[in-house]
Amino acid sequence: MSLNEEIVIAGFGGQGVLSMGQTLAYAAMLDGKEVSWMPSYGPEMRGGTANCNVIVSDERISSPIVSTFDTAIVLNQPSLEKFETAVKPGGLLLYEASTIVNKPTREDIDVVEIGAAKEAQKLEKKQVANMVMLGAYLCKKPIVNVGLVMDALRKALPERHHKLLPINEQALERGKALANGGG
Amino acid sequence: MSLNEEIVIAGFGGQGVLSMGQTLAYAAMLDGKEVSWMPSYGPEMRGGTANCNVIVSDERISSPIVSTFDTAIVLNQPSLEKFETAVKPGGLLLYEASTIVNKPTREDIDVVEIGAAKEAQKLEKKQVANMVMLGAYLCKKPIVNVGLVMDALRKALPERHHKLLPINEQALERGKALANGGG
Amino acid sequence: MERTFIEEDWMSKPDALVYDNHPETLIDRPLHYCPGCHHGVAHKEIMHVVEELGIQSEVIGVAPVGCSVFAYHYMNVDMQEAAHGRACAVATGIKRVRPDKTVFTYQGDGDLAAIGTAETLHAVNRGENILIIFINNAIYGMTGGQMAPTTLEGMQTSTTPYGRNIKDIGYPLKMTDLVAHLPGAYYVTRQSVHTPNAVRKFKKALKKAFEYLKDERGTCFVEIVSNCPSGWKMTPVESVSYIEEKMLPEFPVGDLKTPEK
Amino acid sequence: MERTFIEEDWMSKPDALVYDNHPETLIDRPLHYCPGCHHGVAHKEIMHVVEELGIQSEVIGVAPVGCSVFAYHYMNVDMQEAAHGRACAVATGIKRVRPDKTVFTYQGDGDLAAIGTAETLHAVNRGENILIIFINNAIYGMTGGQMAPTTLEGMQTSTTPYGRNIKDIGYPLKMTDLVAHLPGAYYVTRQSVHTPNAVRKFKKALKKAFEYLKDERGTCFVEIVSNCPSGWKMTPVESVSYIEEKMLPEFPVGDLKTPEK
Amino acid sequence: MARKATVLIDKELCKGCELCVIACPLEGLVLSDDLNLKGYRIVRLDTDKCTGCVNCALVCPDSAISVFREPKAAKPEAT
Amino acid sequence: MARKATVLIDKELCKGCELCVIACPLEGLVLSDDLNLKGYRIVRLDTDKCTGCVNCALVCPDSAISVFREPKAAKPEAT
Amino acid sequence: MSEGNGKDVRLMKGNEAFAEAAIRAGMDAYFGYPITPQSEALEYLTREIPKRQGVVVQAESEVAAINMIYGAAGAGARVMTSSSSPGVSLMQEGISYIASAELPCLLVNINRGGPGLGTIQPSQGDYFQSTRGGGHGDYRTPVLAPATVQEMVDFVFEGFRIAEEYRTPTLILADGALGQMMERVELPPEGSLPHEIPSWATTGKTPDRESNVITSLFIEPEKMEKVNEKLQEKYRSMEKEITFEAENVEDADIVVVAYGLSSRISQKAMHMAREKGIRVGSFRPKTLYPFPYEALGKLAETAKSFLVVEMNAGQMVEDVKLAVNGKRPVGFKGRMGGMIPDPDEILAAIENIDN
Amino acid sequence: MSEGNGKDVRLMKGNEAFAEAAIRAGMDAYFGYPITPQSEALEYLTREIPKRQGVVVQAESEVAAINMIYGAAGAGARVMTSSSSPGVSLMQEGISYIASAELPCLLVNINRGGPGLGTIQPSQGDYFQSTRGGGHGDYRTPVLAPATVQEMVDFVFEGFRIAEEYRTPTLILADGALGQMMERVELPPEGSLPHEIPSWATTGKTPDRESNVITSLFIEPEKMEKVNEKLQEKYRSMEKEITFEAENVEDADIVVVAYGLSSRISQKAMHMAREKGIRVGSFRPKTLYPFPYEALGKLAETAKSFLVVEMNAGQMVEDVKLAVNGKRPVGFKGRMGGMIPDPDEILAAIENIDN
Ligand SMILES: Cc1ncc(C[n+]2csc(CCOP(=O)(O)OP(=O)(O)O)c2C)c(N)n1
Ligand SMILES: Cc1ncc(C[n+]2csc(CCOP(=O)(O)OP(=O)(O)O)c2C)c(N)n1
Ligand code: SF4
Ligand code: SF4
Ligand code: SF4
Ligand code: SF4
Ligand code: SF4
Ligand code: SF4
Ligand SMILES: [Mg+2]
Ligand SMILES: [Mg+2]
Repeated sequence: MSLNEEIVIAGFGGQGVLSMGQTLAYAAMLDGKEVSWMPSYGPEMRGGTANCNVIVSDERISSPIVSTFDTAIVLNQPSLEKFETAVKPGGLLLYEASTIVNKPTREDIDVVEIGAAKEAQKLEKKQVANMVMLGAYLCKKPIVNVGLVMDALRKALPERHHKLLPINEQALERGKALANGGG
Repeated sequence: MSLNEEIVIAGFGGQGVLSMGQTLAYAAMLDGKEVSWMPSYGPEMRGGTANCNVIVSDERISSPIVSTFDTAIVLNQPSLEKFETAVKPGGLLLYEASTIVNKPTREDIDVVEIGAAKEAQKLEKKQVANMVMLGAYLCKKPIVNVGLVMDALRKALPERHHKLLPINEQALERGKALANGGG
Repeated sequence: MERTFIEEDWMSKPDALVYDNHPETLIDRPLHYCPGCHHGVAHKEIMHVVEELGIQSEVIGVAPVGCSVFAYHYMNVDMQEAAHGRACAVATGIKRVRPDKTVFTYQGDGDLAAIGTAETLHAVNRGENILIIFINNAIYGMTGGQMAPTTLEGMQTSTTPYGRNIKDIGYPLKMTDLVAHLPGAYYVTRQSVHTPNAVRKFKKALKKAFEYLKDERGTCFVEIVSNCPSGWKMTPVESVSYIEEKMLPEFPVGDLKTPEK
Repeated sequence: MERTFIEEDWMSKPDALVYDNHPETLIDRPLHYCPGCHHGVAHKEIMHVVEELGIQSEVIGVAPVGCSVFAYHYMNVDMQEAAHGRACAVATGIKRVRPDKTVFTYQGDGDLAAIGTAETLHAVNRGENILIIFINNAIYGMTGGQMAPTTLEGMQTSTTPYGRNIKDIGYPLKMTDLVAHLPGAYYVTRQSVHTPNAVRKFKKALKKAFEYLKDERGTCFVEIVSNCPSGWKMTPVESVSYIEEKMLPEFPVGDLKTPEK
Repeated sequence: MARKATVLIDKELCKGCELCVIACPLEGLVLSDDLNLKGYRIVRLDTDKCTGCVNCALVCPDSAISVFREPKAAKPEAT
Repeated sequence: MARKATVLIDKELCKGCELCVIACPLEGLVLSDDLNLKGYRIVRLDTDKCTGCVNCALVCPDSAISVFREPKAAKPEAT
Repeated sequence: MSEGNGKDVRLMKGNEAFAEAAIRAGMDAYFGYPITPQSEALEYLTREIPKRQGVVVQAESEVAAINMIYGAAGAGARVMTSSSSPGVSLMQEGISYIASAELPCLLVNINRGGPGLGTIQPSQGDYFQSTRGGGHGDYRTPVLAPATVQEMVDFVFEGFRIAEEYRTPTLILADGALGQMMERVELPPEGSLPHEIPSWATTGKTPDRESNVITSLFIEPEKMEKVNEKLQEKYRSMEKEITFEAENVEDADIVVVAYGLSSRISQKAMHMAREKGIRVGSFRPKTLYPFPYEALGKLAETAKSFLVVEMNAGQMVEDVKLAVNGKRPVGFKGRMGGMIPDPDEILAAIENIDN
Repeated sequence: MSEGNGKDVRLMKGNEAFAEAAIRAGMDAYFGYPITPQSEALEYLTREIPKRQGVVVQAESEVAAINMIYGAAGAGARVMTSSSSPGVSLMQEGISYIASAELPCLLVNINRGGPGLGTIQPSQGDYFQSTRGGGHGDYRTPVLAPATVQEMVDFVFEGFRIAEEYRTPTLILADGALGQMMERVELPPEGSLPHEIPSWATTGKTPDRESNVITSLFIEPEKMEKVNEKLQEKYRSMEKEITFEAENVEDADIVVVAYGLSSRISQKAMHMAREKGIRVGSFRPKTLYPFPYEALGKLAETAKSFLVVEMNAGQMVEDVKLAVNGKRPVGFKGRMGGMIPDPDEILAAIENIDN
């Protein structure tokens, strides 16, 4: 079956939601896939939330905006409320443990809690929580391998930030482990 | 034959060109005729010249702007230059004596010189030169009678100016006389 | 809502509530602004003043295009949403046909001082009997933090990534000063809302402005030096210091024109 | 043309012509203006200054919408005809891509001070290195004598048939004063051309303005208090007295801002 | 000792901006670790000494704070 | 006596506005009864005393006036 | 200047006539900016309104004027502005806002020759702008096209009625000649068009109602789509306002389609052609939007061909083609940039088809 | 962010992609004003241009921006501005001036949902404004409608070429999604589009030539008519620039006609329909003006019906009807106000026709 994965990543502005999506899309592009990345934009950002749609596909992508998703990665409560119902039956919902007060309730989808923020704190770099999350996602849905994600980061980050590559790689790996039930 | 008279009246801004046309149109309207009056407008006015087209007709008038005329009444040299050629063969050209340096040359039309300014000076009211001219025109082409012109003036002039009606009437009569070869 | 919860006996007494966070003039609805944004402070205190003056039914407000585009979601008075920059023209239209009403605009610096420059200055020059509230955060908040005419020299924004360069793109525009020079302006003041006392002074000035409007002797104009934590890329607390240290020296608070002068 | 006719022997000597009515920079073509209109005086003397400074090939002019819309029929320099009110934006566009050229606008009071208010003030606020020549005749000449923002109190125009009523429609707008308050303005002056000496002073000021432009330190702005015999419904001679008695008290001539100050 | 004044903070309105925190002369407000439904950490009153000065409420952008002060004993009504 | 200075008025450019008339310190310009082709009454120089002060030319809106002045005898050229 | 036979008959300029009509139609306010060839309207109103009733303000620009209109209309007043082509272009954003906020108002465009500064002579070059909504988004404005000074008067009443009935900006599109020319007009009595302040208007929130809000912002696309559906529904319901004038069409081989001034000239050409034995009819849409597609489509069953006459490059031709829907050929005769066709050249175009 | 295989391949946002393309196409100057959803273009340029070449100015408004464009284009520079719907409405007067003065420039409209302030979500509601000249007078602008971020790049080059070849303002019309989304793009090398300062530009009058004048004012209607004739002639000559993309049309019973984002979605629906055995083809105009009337008209000979899909109330429908000229029915499926149709609903519309 040909690949067509539609993902939403949602959270607060500062949580690296948009760059997580870009990194994923870039990695998949390097893998020769068709990709699109589409941010939410506009006044709803004022409240401090942000989200993006990422589509990775073997075929030409028609619309970059979709309303139901194969995967939702949510990093705060309002995003959970908004997107829990938008996951297709049988789909995947990953959420950040520390920000969710009322847990998801759907039972027809795969729900995984990830303590990405905590894990990032352990790594003493809270900015990489998004990479922990991405690692966890790629564990659940290995649509692109971590090596390409690192290639993508290498190309996306300005030279002067390349010293951060190792910690990002660590974060990705920790995420994978967490999702695997490890860590 | 049904009446369809197309007239241009042209001169300097202060010469009463536009109101002469309006008075004629108004009088004809009172007579039950179809009428239109159309001024030239725009930057060409800057040079100080002004003109208007008047159409008096038994039929519905199609365009208020025409390019050839049954009659041209011209009150200064540039207007003569502009409109002499626009008079239809067999048409009428009336011009003000005192302002024309180079006389009209066409021979296929009826050319009449009127000393309207001088006549108005005699009446000690130089503003009525246009009525002298109108009188002269109506002598040549009695498309409406002078009584109706006076009615038109009465209605067009604000009450406080009605004291000027007699001198206007005199001017009209003098014009008629001048055009008749009298005066 | 927790606020109906009574912790002490005396709290249920009628006079106990000394600061009611939701006066009748303020619609009870969460604001869409970023955390710590001064738009919220301004909205709330404007509506407190309307409440205190008892003029809710007289007031017609005009919202701008800017982050405060939804001001009418919060302000419980009749309002019109103007096109970007045209609030003063819209207010003119309203005031001319409803001369007995109290008409105000609420406009950001992009709205009032960039695209709306002509409408603002001409409304004031005509001496329209309206109140213009100008919330100056030195940036385009709504569209993502671009330079405004009031952006400070050297300030980084999304369209001055290397800092506002005076030589290239000019100077922070002092609209309020220009307005004060116009004879149509009746009362012109600049205030801020970054500290409790600043808020108190702002309220006082605003109340005066509403009252002066009744004189029908020209335009009242109240600038609020304000923040935009998101556009400034600061925490709200940092933004308060920035106001104190950078904004106020460039835009000093105080009355620029009073009817007495 | 009669002017090639020599009446006295000495007239053919090279230095004899002390005022050449048609310098190379002025296209030899009758002007379309009404008799006695100061646009003609301004055009002619601007071009004399360009001639004297020898900058014809450097200059790019911007004509407005107003009676002087055809300025390029007379001024023998490259020119662009701007939309009504937008000459300063057009000039900005030109100057930014041709920074080595001398760019000026020539605009009436309707053009510059009504519809073009924002473009004018923002060009100055950006400190565009352009020269703005503002010909203020307190009326819309082109469209038939309507009120302009600069129309004097009580003045009758075709849209203030009972005289300009301050209470209703506001005050004569002093754009030049506003401009002088902006830090982007480098040299700001108000002149007139209603007497020979006024013309001399205007020329001097204009020459300074062109020279200051070379400093590339901001906008130069020259207002010319001017007439409109047709719109004012006066003879040209009467209009000169009106300038002296009514216009100049409201719009006094002199420098408002000089680089030295 | 009973409190003389207090503030009520509407948890769901608070966005944790801390403008009230820096406005309280007593440093009586603190950012808690509690999250509200929007995911914001919220502020709580951490003093019994609140004077009801309303500083915090004045600067709160989100109208999250109401302030209560014990009314003075009512003067005996004039008959 | 030969004139020391004079003005030439381009008849077809003149619009008879009389701005030059009021500008001439000698009152040396007058509106004539002559009409030009546009129908304007035109101005003419009515004095031999014209000083070539250029006042009239400066204020003429229609660039109708050029001014001539007898050049001073040329200084002998330095060799 | 009345005829004195009971009726109020005058010889009036189109621009003054529509201004006078507006006063008589109970206009509360006019906001405008001078531009040739329609400045007489503002001039007339500044002269008359102080003696009668209402508000008149000379705005600092057309952009300001249209936004004053928005404000005053939102406050429930009966309002009008007028301008000419370049000025109307500047109003496009504002008109889109007014359409979206569903405010009633009357706009008059005395069309001059474009594009750009162009000329100030009569033109019909703004047909597309007027009928397709020159601003952004899916809105339309009803467009009335008078052909006589009398209709300049009548359509003001009609325009206000439509504007208020449908809560929509409504446009009168006439060319410069209709603004400048004087013709006989009969004026309706003052106050013959009743007007109440609508309940949705911003007049101050009283305790008995929620606050009234005038806005065109519906940030969720789902809501904005609803707004659009409502607008489209409204535009469909306007079809009953379609009016036109058909003459000699029953037996016509050739139907000349024209509006405004060019329809008058076309009618003359029709009569000339009839005299020569050519069976020509004339069809004049009075409403350009909504356009009389159906009526014209029916004519395609009897007529052999159509000739569109416009003072532009052939803009209404598209509507006529849409109406005729390929059934018959549609020809075009036009003049541009301020030129007015004369009956002879239209006749020639007719004869050209006939041969 | 290049792929490192010699080609310059990146993952880019549409707004940044067209900005980068402009720099590479040798743009001399950009003047613009922020508006969602296209502000990233100005942001990108203020970041990049100081490091590369050219001029970038944040104007005080869209009105100022378009007139700066006029000035800079008149001085012979290669210039561009971009905006979104309300901002573009404000530019209509200026665009009419630029068209009339025959100045080349590139305008980008990242269309959002209208009318009025509307939403900031993707829309195609500005089709009429773009293709019919929302400003006054008889002008048109070539309109290019990209469907991918790659085309956002390619059409910048194409747009500048057309603008300069025909001396005309040229428009890229894309919806908000194309501005906001990231896709793979391959960037052409810098400096691949040569540019000389044209001889008509205002660059200072040298003794060897008359003064150059840029104007749109031709006060005599006879002259203005000539100007218009020249413009119309030019527009006719642009027909050779018509481009479109047709897929599966040879045997199609139903041809889906769509442009931009909605064409991508329509193509998906076409494939879904083909799988169900319905013979559907897709036709995508890349140039909306000039419109591929002829090519589409030819399809009317083989296809049985047409379905137009737009993110508006059905504006291109008129052009498709004009092309099909009554030969076949033309249906419409649209979403409005910022809503994007999904392939399923288009498929349903197709099936609806098929039954
Ligand atoms: C005609 C037009 N141009 C541009 C925009 C986009 N826009 C929306 S708000 C805004 C500026 C907001 O800045 P400001 O007025 O300072 O308000 P703030 O958000 O900072 O409170 C802009 C440019 C628009 N909506 N309409
Ligand atoms: C957008 C637009 N609005 C209005 C006009 C009409 N118009 C032409 S010139 C002018 C005003 C002229 O007055 P001013 O600028 O003072 O110049 P003056 O003629 O007095 O020299 C106006 C309103 C126009 N051409 N374009
Ligand atoms: S973007 Fe700035 S102005 Fe807008 S809500 Fe956020 S903080 Fe306030
Ligand atoms: S109308 Fe006035 S400004 Fe225009 S040319 Fe005549 S006198 Fe001069
Ligand atoms: S009312 Fe005053 S003392 Fe009490 S918490 Fe607020 S700021 Fe502190
Ligand atoms: S100021 Fe208001 S929103 Fe901010 S932390 Fe305090 S209570 Fe919460
Ligand atoms: S040059 Fe001087 S003196 Fe001679 S005519 Fe002119 S103004 Fe008079
Ligand atoms: S100033 Fe010039 S135009 Fe006027 S009267 Fe004198 S010469 Fe003639
Ligand atoms: Mg701001
Ligand atoms: Mg003027």
